[in-house]
Amino acid sequence: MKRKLGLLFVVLAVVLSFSVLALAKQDTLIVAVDREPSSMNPHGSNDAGTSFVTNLMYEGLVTFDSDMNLVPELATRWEQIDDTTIRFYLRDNVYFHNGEHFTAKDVKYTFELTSKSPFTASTLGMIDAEATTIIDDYTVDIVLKYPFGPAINHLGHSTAAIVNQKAMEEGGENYDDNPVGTGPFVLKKWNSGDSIELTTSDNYWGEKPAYKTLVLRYIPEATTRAIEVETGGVDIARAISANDAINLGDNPNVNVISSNILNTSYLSYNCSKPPFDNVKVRQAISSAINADAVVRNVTFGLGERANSVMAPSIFGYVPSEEPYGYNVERAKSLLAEAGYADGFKTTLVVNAVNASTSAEIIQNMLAQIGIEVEILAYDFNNWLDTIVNGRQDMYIGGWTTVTGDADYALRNSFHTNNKGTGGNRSYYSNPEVDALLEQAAVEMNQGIRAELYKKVQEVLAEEAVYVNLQIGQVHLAAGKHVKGLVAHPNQNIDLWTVYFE
Amino acid sequence: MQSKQTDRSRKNYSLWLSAWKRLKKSRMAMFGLALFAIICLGAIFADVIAPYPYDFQNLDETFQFPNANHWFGTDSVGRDIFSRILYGGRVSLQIGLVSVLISVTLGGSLGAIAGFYGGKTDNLIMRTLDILLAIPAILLAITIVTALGPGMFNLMLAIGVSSVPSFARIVRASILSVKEQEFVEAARLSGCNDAHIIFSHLVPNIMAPIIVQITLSMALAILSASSLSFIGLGIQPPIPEWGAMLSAGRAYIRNYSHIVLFPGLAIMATILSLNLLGDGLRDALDPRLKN
Amino acid sequence: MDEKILEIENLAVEYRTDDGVVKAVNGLDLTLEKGGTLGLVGETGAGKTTTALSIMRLLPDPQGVITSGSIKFAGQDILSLSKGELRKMRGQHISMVFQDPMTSLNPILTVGDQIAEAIRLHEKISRAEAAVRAQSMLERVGIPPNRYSEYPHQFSGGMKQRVVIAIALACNPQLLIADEPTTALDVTIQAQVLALMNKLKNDFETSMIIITHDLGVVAEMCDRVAILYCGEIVEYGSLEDIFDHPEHPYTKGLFSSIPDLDTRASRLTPIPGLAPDPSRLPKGCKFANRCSMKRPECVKTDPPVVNLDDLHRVKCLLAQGKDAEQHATLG
Amino acid sequence: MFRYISRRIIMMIPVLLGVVFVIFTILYFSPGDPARTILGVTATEQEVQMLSEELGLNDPYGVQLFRYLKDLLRGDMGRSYKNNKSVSAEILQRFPTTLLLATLSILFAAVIAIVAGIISAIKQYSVFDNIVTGFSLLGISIPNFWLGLMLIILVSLHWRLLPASGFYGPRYWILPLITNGVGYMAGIMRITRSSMLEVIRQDYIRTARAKGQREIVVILKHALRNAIIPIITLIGLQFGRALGGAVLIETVFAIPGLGKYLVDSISAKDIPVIQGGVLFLAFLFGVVNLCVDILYGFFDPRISSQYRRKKEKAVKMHAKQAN
Repeated sequence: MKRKLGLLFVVLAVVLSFSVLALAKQDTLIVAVDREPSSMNPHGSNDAGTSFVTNLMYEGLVTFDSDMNLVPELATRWEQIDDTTIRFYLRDNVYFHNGEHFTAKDVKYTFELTSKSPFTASTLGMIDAEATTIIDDYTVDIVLKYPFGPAINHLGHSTAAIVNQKAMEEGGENYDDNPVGTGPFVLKKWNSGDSIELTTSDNYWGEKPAYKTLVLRYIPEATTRAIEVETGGVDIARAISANDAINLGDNPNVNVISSNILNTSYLSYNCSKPPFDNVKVRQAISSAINADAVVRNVTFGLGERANSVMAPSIFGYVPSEEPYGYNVERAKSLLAEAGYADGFKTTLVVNAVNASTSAEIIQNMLAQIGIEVEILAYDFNNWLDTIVNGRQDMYIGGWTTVTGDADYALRNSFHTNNKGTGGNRSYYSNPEVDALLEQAAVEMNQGIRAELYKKVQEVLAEEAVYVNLQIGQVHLAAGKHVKGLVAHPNQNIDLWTVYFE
Repeated sequence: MQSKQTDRSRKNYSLWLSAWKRLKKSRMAMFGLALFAIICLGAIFADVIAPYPYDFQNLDETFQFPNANHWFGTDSVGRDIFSRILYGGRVSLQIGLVSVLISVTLGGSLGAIAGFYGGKTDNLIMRTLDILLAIPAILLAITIVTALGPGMFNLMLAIGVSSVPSFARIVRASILSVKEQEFVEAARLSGCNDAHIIFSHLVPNIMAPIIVQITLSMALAILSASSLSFIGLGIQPPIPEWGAMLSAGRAYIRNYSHIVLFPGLAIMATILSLNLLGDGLRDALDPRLKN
Repeated sequence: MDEKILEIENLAVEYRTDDGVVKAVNGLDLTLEKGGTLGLVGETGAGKTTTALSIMRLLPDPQGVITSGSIKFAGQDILSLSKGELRKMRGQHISMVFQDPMTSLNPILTVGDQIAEAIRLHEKISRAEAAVRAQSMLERVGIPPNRYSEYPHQFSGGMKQRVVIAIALACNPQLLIADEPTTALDVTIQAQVLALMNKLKNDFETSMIIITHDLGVVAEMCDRVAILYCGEIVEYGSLEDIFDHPEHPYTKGLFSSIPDLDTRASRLTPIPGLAPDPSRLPKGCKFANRCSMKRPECVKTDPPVVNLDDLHRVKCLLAQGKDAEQHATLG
Repeated sequence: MFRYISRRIIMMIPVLLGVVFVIFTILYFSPGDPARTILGVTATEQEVQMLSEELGLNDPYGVQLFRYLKDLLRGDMGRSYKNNKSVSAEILQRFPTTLLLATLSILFAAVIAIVAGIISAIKQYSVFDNIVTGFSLLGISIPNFWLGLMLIILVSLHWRLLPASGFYGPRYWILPLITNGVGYMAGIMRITRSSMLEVIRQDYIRTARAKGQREIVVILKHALRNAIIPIITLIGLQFGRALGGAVLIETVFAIPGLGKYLVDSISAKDIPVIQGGVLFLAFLFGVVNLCVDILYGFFDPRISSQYRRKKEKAVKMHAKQAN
């Protein structure tokens, strides 16, 4: 009992000191976030919550700017030596949080680690860590196992952030308590389930943030995050709902910044399962769904409808001509041609958290052509398990192309080899598409690659493999005093650019 | 024996009659009964009363505040909230009833067996139930729903199972208190088998506490169901369960709080009516406890 | 002996509940001389306990209401006392022993504490002194003082009643009201308790009201007897008056309904019928519906109280002067 | 006393093992692959395999259960699949918040409810009594997550009086406390009122009054202490529930407690966390029950003497057998 009491007091003290900290504004930025990280190690997890935090503490060789252009970060420049070798020239003035000097050794060490991490196999698996060579302290040759067009894009992903060998080895199992990167922020304390406190790094090579302390508060309810901004409880809220984004727009004390992200949502099928193996059925469904209306409703008019299975800012994106746009009459005749004049009964599997409303509207629309849909709104775990194992009839899914390149989006989602477990949850198989995708992956000429991906997208659209729904969006809300805030398509925020006015 | 039994059934009959008379006297209980009846009628005749089908969407009339066409306003896809609440009553009442029936049947039989046989059987059953009791009910329910997958029946099963232990305890205690009475001994001497004794002699005599518990548990079950729906487990859209309506509406509370106001009030009214009724029944069936 | 310790005049008490108004006591007059013992006799529901609780001013609140009359204790009007004065009076001047010893003691306090509590409420003494006094009280009621710190559930019924008596007498009250003090006890224990009460009454010189339906108890303990029926005293007198010359048909009925060991009479004549519903009392004599000697006018007029001699009073039309003679001739 | 407590704690062990078995079995056979859930939509088969191997998920049911039990016996509750944090450390970090929320809510509820319940009982049928009865009926009928949302809208957003989320200090505690406490309060009020009503009709209360005791003492010393057993029973029950069941409150107010953590883990199929958390809660539940039982004895001498008598009986039996 005594110990429990003691513990209670410690927590109280922490909590109180924290609230005092929060009161001493000016040099503290408080951000409400929707997701918690799983790890403080950039290779320790691949989820958005982790990426958001590691982006503040670590840096990669290259990174994306807010228009998804690749820009140098720890590397000053790079050159393609041959199909499988890229030479990076590194900054010589970079120090880790623990004072260690950043050199090519850290780069090699990092990719040795990522080659063993289950979280980076799909993004960084093409790197041959053994063959990667340190030329000198500030020059490194990264060697690929096979020619890979979008390799540099992959290096811009947050899981490719550079870590320090000494810190990793000293940290061991407790690395998360004391993570070390080269970025502008240092972890002070991770109050699991509640908040993460960071301070600015004294060793940061770039321009230091305009404030000393950064607090990320984990607030799971979107509405609560919005209210917190409105009431001044936090400075910035990430991922507020579209509805709140509109309504907060009317508030003179709050700025709302929206950005499209690298994610799109779509309705798709198990294309290997009747009746969805019949292209006419898929085309009929495409025609029966007024996707614009769905998107308008679920995004409150803020969102754009996707014109491809990829988001526009991704390399290789080509808006499709929409051969099977909304047309109920055509839908009915297509369905009749397919032999289902009276429609049929089927199910639609959705992730209850984010797609229930879309599903309900689609259910109503499909009822018009006689397709009776039962919605199965599952939790994430169940939903994923269902579509990975092909138990779905129809499903609403989404794909986030973290690398900003079409290869990651299309090859994973539509190549025959990736059926089910690999990422092809539509169970789609088309040798023509497979060939195009394989060719594009190893092609080094980006112009040719773009052509190939255009063709893939055209085939997919013609075959009505999916019905495009909305392009993902992120809405940030910030108090009027917050300046320099930019919404980033990869859903991270470069908080070091923020200042107060 | 025969006459004794009819005697008792007459006694039982008059017991119920006088309980009903006492119940009628309690204004609170009658209010609860009336409210509950209204909710039930609304649910049963939802087809007739509701101005719109529960899944009728009008994407041009979303987020309407209460008005003449939509008494409770409309939701994010333009469905009439009043109609959905009426239909939602069906779902909630069904969940309440079925899940309580599950726990009564399971918990009741286990409790009856444990109480009647005592000894090792009792120990085995009650210790097993202790395990279920030790797991927080809502976590147990969530775990079961997660394991079974969502859906109305799974939800009812989860809620039902998680309140099995409490029913078992009540029935066991009641059985223990009546099983030593003379008529049980008489039945046993006249060669009745155990099942017969339990179901035709013991059970009728412990109906009073069970009925009260059923009423109160129904309220709890409806609340649990809405809690589970609130965290996204349970009822499949577009079925209008009140908790699911709350859950779906909570993204809009900042500006359109009517979307969550009415389902919340509906839950409250139902639970209130059941609690009032349960209290009234307890007083009526067990006059000793009447204040 | 002449000094009056308690005078009750025209007391009327009602219970107001959801089900209606119950007139429990209707115009009751009663006096008790200092040092005397009064037996209050009547059936269940006759208003005996209500009368006692009225004297203590412990009627259930808010249902029980004294609607009229006065109660004077040692010349002081109890009905006009403030709450504080009432508290001083209770326990110190007037004490009460309740019917059921099983439930009269607080189960979670030791018996010693419960006695000491009564003492400390009225006397400025320390906890330790109070404990000593409480132990000696225990001794006086015949309980070993070393059982001071035991709890009520460790005592038998008779022992508990002794404890209750000890609490009641702890502050040496002038008036003790004992509400059926022996009803809940075994016969043998009854005798012990009665003997104890008699002894203590003499030791403490306490006036006493004993409420009972047991005429045997009355015979043993009382010098005055009041017979209650439907909240009225139908007959009052000395022990001899009542036992040897009962006038009221109800009193007579009471005596004929107890078995008489001397005559071994096998015919008990219980009083037929039931007392009227106290929420709908008849206009005339309230006993009329059960009275074997009922006459038409009994139902019409409420009979006046007739003083048969200094003490002996009876509330019956038959007892009125010439009516009584008439009755005799008719009989 | 010590022996009684230790015996009770030993008796908890089979229940706790049962809890491990039940939870593990349900979770093991429930759909979904933890590795895939952690890795997300875009994970490849290779990644899933690597992670499954790392987490030991490829082992059969029996092996995994046995391994868990073996580690548990060594005091190791394992590490979270999701974030690789030590489960026991994580529980200990979150528990104080849960404990604080539960304790504050129950305290807040109990203090107000007991006072109100007592007054309502002694002033039965008064206006105050009607208000209390009405409140308690409404209170048990309000879904608390809904109340929380409404309070945030009203108090935080419209009136700007209190923060809408977090649990950093007294100002932050108020709304969650009210939200969580109203239901408990209603329950305690009801039971206090009915229990007091029953007790103040008892003869010993009249005895106390007849002694000339002051009304307040009669109520507090004589009545309340007798009425307290059902009240304590309920509070104990509620406390047990509050420790494990404030899931929705924690979600609505973004409070980093145990309940929310476990619910998130259930949907992520993070078995070690769920196991550890449920086990911990089950243990707490046992401890709370034990405390309630000890309190019974403290408040009611009849109960404590029952224990004593049992013990004496056992001693006598033993002595007899020895003879």
